[in-house]
Amino acid sequence: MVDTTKNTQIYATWGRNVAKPVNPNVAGKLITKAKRPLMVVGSEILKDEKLVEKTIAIARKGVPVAATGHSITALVDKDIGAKYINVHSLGHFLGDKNWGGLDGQGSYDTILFIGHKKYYLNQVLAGIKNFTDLKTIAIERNFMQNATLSFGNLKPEVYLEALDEFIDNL
Amino acid sequence: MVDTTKNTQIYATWGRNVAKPVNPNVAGKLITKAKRPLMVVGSEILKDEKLVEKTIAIARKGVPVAATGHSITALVDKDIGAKYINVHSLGHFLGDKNWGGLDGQGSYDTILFIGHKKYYLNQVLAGIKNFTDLKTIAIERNFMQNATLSFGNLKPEVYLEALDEFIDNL
Amino acid sequence: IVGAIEKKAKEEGVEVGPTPKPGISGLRDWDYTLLSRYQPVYTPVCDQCCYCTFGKCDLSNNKEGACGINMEAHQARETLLRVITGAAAHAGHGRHILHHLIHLYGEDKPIEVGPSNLIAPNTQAVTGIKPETLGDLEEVMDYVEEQLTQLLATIHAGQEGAAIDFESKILHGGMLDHVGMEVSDLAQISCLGMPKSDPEAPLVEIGMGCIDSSKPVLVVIGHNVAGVTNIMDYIHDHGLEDKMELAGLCCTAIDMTRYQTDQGQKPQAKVIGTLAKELKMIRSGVPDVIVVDEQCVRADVLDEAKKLSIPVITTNEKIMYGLRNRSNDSAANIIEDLSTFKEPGALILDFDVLGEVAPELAIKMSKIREEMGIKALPGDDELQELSAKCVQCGACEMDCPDNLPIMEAMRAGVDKDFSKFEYLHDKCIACGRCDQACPKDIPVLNMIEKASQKLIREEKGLMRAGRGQISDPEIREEGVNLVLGTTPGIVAMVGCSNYPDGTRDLYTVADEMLKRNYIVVMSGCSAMDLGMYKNEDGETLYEKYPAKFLAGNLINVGSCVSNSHITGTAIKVAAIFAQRNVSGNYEEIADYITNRIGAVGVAWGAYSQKAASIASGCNRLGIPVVVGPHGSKYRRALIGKPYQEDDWKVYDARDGSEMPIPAAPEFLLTTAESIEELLPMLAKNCIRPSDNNMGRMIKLTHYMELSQKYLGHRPDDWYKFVRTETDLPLAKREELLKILEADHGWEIDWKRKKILSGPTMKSDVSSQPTNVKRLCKGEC
Amino acid sequence: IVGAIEKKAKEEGVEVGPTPKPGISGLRDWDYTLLSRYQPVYTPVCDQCCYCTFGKCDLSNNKEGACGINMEAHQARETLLRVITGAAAHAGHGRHILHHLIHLYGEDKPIEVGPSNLIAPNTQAVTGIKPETLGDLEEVMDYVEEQLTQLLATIHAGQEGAAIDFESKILHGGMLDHVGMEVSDLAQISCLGMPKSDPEAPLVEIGMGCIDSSKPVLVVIGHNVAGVTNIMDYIHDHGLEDKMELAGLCCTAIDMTRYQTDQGQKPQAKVIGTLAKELKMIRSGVPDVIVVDEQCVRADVLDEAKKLSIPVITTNEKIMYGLRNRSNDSAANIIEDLSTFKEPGALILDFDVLGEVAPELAIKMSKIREEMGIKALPGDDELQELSAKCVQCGACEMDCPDNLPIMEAMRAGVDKDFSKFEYLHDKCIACGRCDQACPKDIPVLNMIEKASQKLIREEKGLMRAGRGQISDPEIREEGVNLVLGTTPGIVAMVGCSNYPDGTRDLYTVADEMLKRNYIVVMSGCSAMDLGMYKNEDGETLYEKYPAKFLAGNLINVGSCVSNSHITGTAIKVAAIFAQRNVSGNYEEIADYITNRIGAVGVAWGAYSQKAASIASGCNRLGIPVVVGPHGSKYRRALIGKPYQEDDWKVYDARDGSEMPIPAAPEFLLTTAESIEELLPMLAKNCIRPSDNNMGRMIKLTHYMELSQKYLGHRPDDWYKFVRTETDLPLAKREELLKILEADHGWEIDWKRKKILSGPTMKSDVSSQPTNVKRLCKGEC
Repeated sequence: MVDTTKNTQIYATWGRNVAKPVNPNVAGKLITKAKRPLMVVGSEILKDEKLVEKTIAIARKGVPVAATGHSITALVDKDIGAKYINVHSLGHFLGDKNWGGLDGQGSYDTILFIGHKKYYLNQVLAGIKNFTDLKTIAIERNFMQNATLSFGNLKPEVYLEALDEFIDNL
Repeated sequence: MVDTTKNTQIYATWGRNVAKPVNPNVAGKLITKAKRPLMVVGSEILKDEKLVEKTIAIARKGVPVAATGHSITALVDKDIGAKYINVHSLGHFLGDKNWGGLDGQGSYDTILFIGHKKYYLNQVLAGIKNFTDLKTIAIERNFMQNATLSFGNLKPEVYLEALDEFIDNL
Repeated sequence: IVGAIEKKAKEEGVEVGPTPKPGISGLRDWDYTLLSRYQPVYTPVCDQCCYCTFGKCDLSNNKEGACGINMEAHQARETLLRVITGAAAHAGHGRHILHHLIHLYGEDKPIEVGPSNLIAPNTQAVTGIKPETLGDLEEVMDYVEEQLTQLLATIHAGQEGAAIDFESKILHGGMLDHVGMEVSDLAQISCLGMPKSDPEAPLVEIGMGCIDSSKPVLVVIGHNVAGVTNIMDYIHDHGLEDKMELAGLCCTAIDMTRYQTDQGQKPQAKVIGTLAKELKMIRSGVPDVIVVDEQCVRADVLDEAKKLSIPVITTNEKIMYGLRNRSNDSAANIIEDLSTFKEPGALILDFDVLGEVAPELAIKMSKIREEMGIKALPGDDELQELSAKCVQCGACEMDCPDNLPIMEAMRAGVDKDFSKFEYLHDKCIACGRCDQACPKDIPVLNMIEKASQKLIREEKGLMRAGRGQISDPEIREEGVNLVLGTTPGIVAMVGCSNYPDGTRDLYTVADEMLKRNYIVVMSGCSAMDLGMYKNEDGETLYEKYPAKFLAGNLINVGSCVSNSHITGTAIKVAAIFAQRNVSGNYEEIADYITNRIGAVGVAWGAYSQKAASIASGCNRLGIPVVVGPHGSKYRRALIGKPYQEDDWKVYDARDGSEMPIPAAPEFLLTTAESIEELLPMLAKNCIRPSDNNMGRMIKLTHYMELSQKYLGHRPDDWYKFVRTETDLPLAKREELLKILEADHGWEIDWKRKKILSGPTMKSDVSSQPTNVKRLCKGEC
Repeated sequence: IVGAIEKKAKEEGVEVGPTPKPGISGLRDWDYTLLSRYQPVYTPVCDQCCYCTFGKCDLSNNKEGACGINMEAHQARETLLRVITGAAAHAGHGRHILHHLIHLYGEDKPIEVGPSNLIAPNTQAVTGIKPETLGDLEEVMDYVEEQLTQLLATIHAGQEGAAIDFESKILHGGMLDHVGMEVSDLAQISCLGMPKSDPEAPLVEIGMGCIDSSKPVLVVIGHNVAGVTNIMDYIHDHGLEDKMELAGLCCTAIDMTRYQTDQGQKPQAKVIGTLAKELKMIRSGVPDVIVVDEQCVRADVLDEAKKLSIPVITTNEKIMYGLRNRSNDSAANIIEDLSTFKEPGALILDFDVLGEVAPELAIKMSKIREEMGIKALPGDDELQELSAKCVQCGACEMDCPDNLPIMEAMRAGVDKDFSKFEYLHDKCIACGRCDQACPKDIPVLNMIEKASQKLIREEKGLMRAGRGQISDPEIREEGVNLVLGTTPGIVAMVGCSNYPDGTRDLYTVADEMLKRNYIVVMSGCSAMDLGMYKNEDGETLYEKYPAKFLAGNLINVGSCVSNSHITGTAIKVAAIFAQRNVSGNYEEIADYITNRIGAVGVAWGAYSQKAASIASGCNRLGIPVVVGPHGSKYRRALIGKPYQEDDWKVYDARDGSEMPIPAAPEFLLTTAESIEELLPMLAKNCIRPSDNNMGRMIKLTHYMELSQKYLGHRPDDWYKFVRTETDLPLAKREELLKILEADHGWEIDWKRKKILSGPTMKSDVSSQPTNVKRLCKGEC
């Protein structure tokens, strides 16, 4: 059992609504329970082959994939149905009940994030947090304060362990 | 033993530097240890006779008193040497190493606050926090996030108990 | 450009001083003089900067952000931004109404504001222009806008890096604000038949209780009366005065009641009250139509009005609420669409169309809304139910700006005791944050209002209509008393309704100071709130006290933009009583005021950026301002250190020698915690170096008495204001001499009751205190 | 006022459109048209509002604050504030330099900017004024300043309440910005001998490596070249060119190298680089004197320079650093005081004095500082020691805006491996937050710089000097290709140096698009950074590609204010190629550009408020802009929904019928995560309804190829841009037809290789797409 909730240090605050630190097993169960989850994968996964593997492992458990930036380059032929979309546009569409989703199956309820720049994702999350009812879960190496739930700040090796545990709980 | 550290709910944030919640016994010991403490008493004590009593009790333990607003009306003949000063001016002078203090004995190192409006004191503390090295301790009914140390948000009855314990530890 | 001013001035035989139309650095030396005595005190509202996308940056502990700026400089910059925002609000208003009035009356319409020669003291002192017509004011606005743009530019990342220069820019922005305000009011007084320096300006009905809700009610909200006058004309021309109620909130209300009253006519509208009454008024369901113009209008007017089927008309580009522009439509079409709720409101920028639509729609909506049986506030029976819904979580109190005891009221409400809601009514500024906070969706504000219906029905008072500026003859009569201190001072109570402890405090302060013979000057929201209270004899202070510019008189200059007449008064004393040259001679005028005119501004309920800019404009003239405790959130005060003796010296202009002065005013901008603290502060900070012995004695007496009365003690520093025995309060002279001898080691000649040694200051009526070296003899 | 414009226009035989000098509501309908397709997307940087002292207020979850404003409207207001701050920075700059140049050259000095008749496209489209002399520009600035003041007024509490109307105001502010920029550049090009639409503008040395530190080094920082030209004249007149180095940072550097080069002269200064080089340059200890003017100057220049005994001269009221005003002193006195460190610097607003002081002081300081043996960066030996001090707490990485791996570098540094510091050098924007964060006071930035000395010495490149606007003849030649799409588009790379992943990315993007025959236009910091890289042949892109306004050419228009020439180019295409009336006819021009000109702006390293206002000005003309990921902190994007079919329709002006258009541009303002994502976005968002088949084919080919190359896949939506088989990329036509049949159910006539059914859009070159109903036949 990895504890991913300890270090929630931040550089700046947005206000009183801050992400709840979450452990991998809980995060995993929430995704499993979600009616319509979506995993949003950022380009930062490309910096670590292991991250790519784990991302694909999550997708293989049946979580639809939105590939932002150029993360699609690592996901395109992996038979996980990953679709490219710009993350800022995605943030916009997610708040639209009339959006058909990436696959035409309708809008999503729980959004999982992995592989994003901290400052960039926090902005996208700030929009989702303030203007939608979506549940967002960040399984990043850094505490993402504008998510609903987030891992804390983790050492690289602990992070990989946490992802494994997360995958085990899907 | 009253636990005054539990509820640190706030309405708005200033940034990443937030007061550490403190228990009465610890706060009391810190004042005792201080080289040159000062208790700053605001007008809100006048709304509760019991608060006036406890304020005087603290002063009697040898803590010099700065009376802000019109709190001096309740402290003037109590033989505790309370001096009137405007709290905004006080915030200014406290940061000045050349200030002789209210009694001409030099500047202070640890400042205790009681009886202030939450929004007003937090502003004065924001100045002290960012521009001085002073240690500030808020023993108020509300969590004062810009102090160095502060009681949390307390129920009225718990608050009085906490003050008693604080006084016992002086 | 400046050359042109000097040329014109020469033709007119006016001497132009060294700084007509000063740029940002033009009065920097003067600012530095003030700032060396009154240091900026920063109390950040946030430890972070989010101006540019290098950030946001954490500046806590005066750290530097990504652009290299530190907390101190950023706080000064934040303050500057607030100040120029306020100045722009006034200047934007001024430009709008000037355009409008020139369009109606032409460029050559003369400025007529009463029996004065110096009709634009701020404008003339700053720009060197002596405006005579509306057209002359355009060049003044050009200057203000150019300078505001320069200041806004310095807000940009990578501009000014030094707090002290941001501070100088703040004072520049404040100065510009008073010019913009002055232009606004000069233009409207000249064209709209407003009282012209009239001490007999009529009394106006004020309060939620004075609205007859059985009639169609048209409510106007804002600050810019331009379009409203067309509505008033329509009502008048069609004889609708008795068929409907026209009432206003905020400064538009003040200016409505000034409209066409300069010939002794009766005011044609009623005043509901301040910004703090806006939401309460709308939630009452009483208005049948709401017209908004600009400034201090709640952003949720349209949403709130929609819920109660009240059409909203926007009339100014600054507030359009996303409504369709119907300016080119016929009144009939607009009335049809709004009365059938096709759209919740309309934007009408054509004031002739507006003039017809607003009243006719109100009359029509009154019937429609009555038939619909619009239900606004909860019923008596519901109050208890709603109280019972409360789970005492405390969210409302946490979110209430004044942390008012709402939970207590809810607890009592369960037992049908609603008195605690009533208690909240006057303390509540009706911001609605409690409603937003409640997890149970309890309409807290509506409960307070419902429980206070009896109180609200009694909210009826009188306010004197805004009189405009103080005239030259008035200055000639009273100037000497102000400079010598025999009139103990001017207390100007201005600004908004964000009071820390209810509206009644204003009444207490004004009455106390009036009784003591201070001149009390009101404006804006404060002027309104003051009219809401009556003494034992059922009189408001406006009835109790006369309204001349004399000791013990109570004056309402008018709306927010009329604040320029308060600084204008000080400038006039320097120009008319002391014969100082005004044109482009700002520094000398400010120096004169700093050392000689005992005036203090109070913005007890200040909330707005405009209040910050008004205060900064006072500050550059050396006039101190006290704001209420919420004012600590302006982030920055200017406070002197009375214990630093070197800071309290000036030159004697007779020979350039240094002379010590009393530490008064002690600050240029600060906060006070309560009115008990405020009252002695006011008296003390009216003390000036130029007081003669009689004047100093009077001022010191009030300071000591007010300290005794409100703080229960004799102030520690009273003796520091004593230069000679004749400065001592007459009644206690002997007692005080004893204290001076015993406690302070002063030498007393008991036979002659004279002070032989002790005071640091000499009493010399012929000394000429100045902060400006070049104004000393032999310097220039 | 508007009447006067129309009168003058009539005399000159110019037709004035419906909106000369529009007020805030003047183009609101057009804004609403844009905003209905491109919705605001708010990503708050803070959940709170701290504008007024009712607050601060928590607006999270779109709650209302104490004034009734909700999160959405407040975010739009925050964006508006940033935009008008940027616009004011440019307008303030413009007004300053205009005053200065009129003072030198008189009101009647003609505007000369090259072989064009339409010399002020933004100015003329917006105001209806066709300026011919410097004096004519004053009225233009008056208008800009008046409008900016109106907009700043709406920032005040209690003004606009609707997000959509704040959005319209944002676009208004952006439009004004381009007018202010244009005025600035027209004035300086006309008076300061800058290149006039010159494709052969000279190449300029750029980079920290090109500074000869053995000579006295005078460094200039800022954006406003007014005072710097006096320094250059002095150096030239006294033959000091070879005796010292004159080098600049930020746009002042660009404009220094434009000064007096319009007759083929050599540039008289060197460019060091962008804002990201400021702190590195100062910390290197190389400058002997620093002169700052305004904008994008680090706030800590004086503090940092003081530590290394470098005197600082401020020369502009916007940045004075608290230094004493020496404008009226003799050069000798100032040099004496600064060279003896009596004061750390001086404020000199008299440019003649400045011209002498700066170079002479640099020469003097060079000797003095050498003798003092000023030590700037740590020694080789110290690097290891400092690395060892690191306790790996992570504070620096937490506080680094890009969260760069500093700890790793420190760990390696302990073992004398400093390569990881070198790796950081190009990615680091030299903001210094790491230094501020370190609890052990390790000078992180200095360590990076020291470890990168070898790299820095090699930082030598070439930049083409800013050429000014695109001339009318150039437009006549290339306009048709742009409108038909046969030149696939204009990629304008503008803005600051806050890149997410180093400066090299710019080079990659520009080279890729140039190879593909796009016109690449550079300005400001981006123009500088692009010159820092060389290809295998040792060529910079400025050497590799020609600089005409033709497909595949690389143009540097100039400094920050030259950005107005980019929008100006689009306006010129509408006016000159399409013969649309320009004067006061903004909406029609914008509508033309929206539907016909494939241009995309990229501000990959945007940090400033100016970048936000520049982008907003592009947006009102329908030109989309992409910013880098840090741009998400601008809080607000404008993004369309390609899946909402109704949003992608226009009128055919021939008969007013509706016609579907492709979802391109998909956005007006958005961010991208990486340049790999950016590149296909650029190609796709150059697609326009007016493309002919050849044009669409070319654009689609690039979009598909770039997707394949950088994202490793064929884009999902490629088929949506196909109207007919001739739109298909030629090389893959057959393959794609198969996919259309198999995957999308389109009907194909395989014999004739024709599409029979499927596309939603028709291919009709003679259609006239417009968003504006009144421009359709039979409407007006």
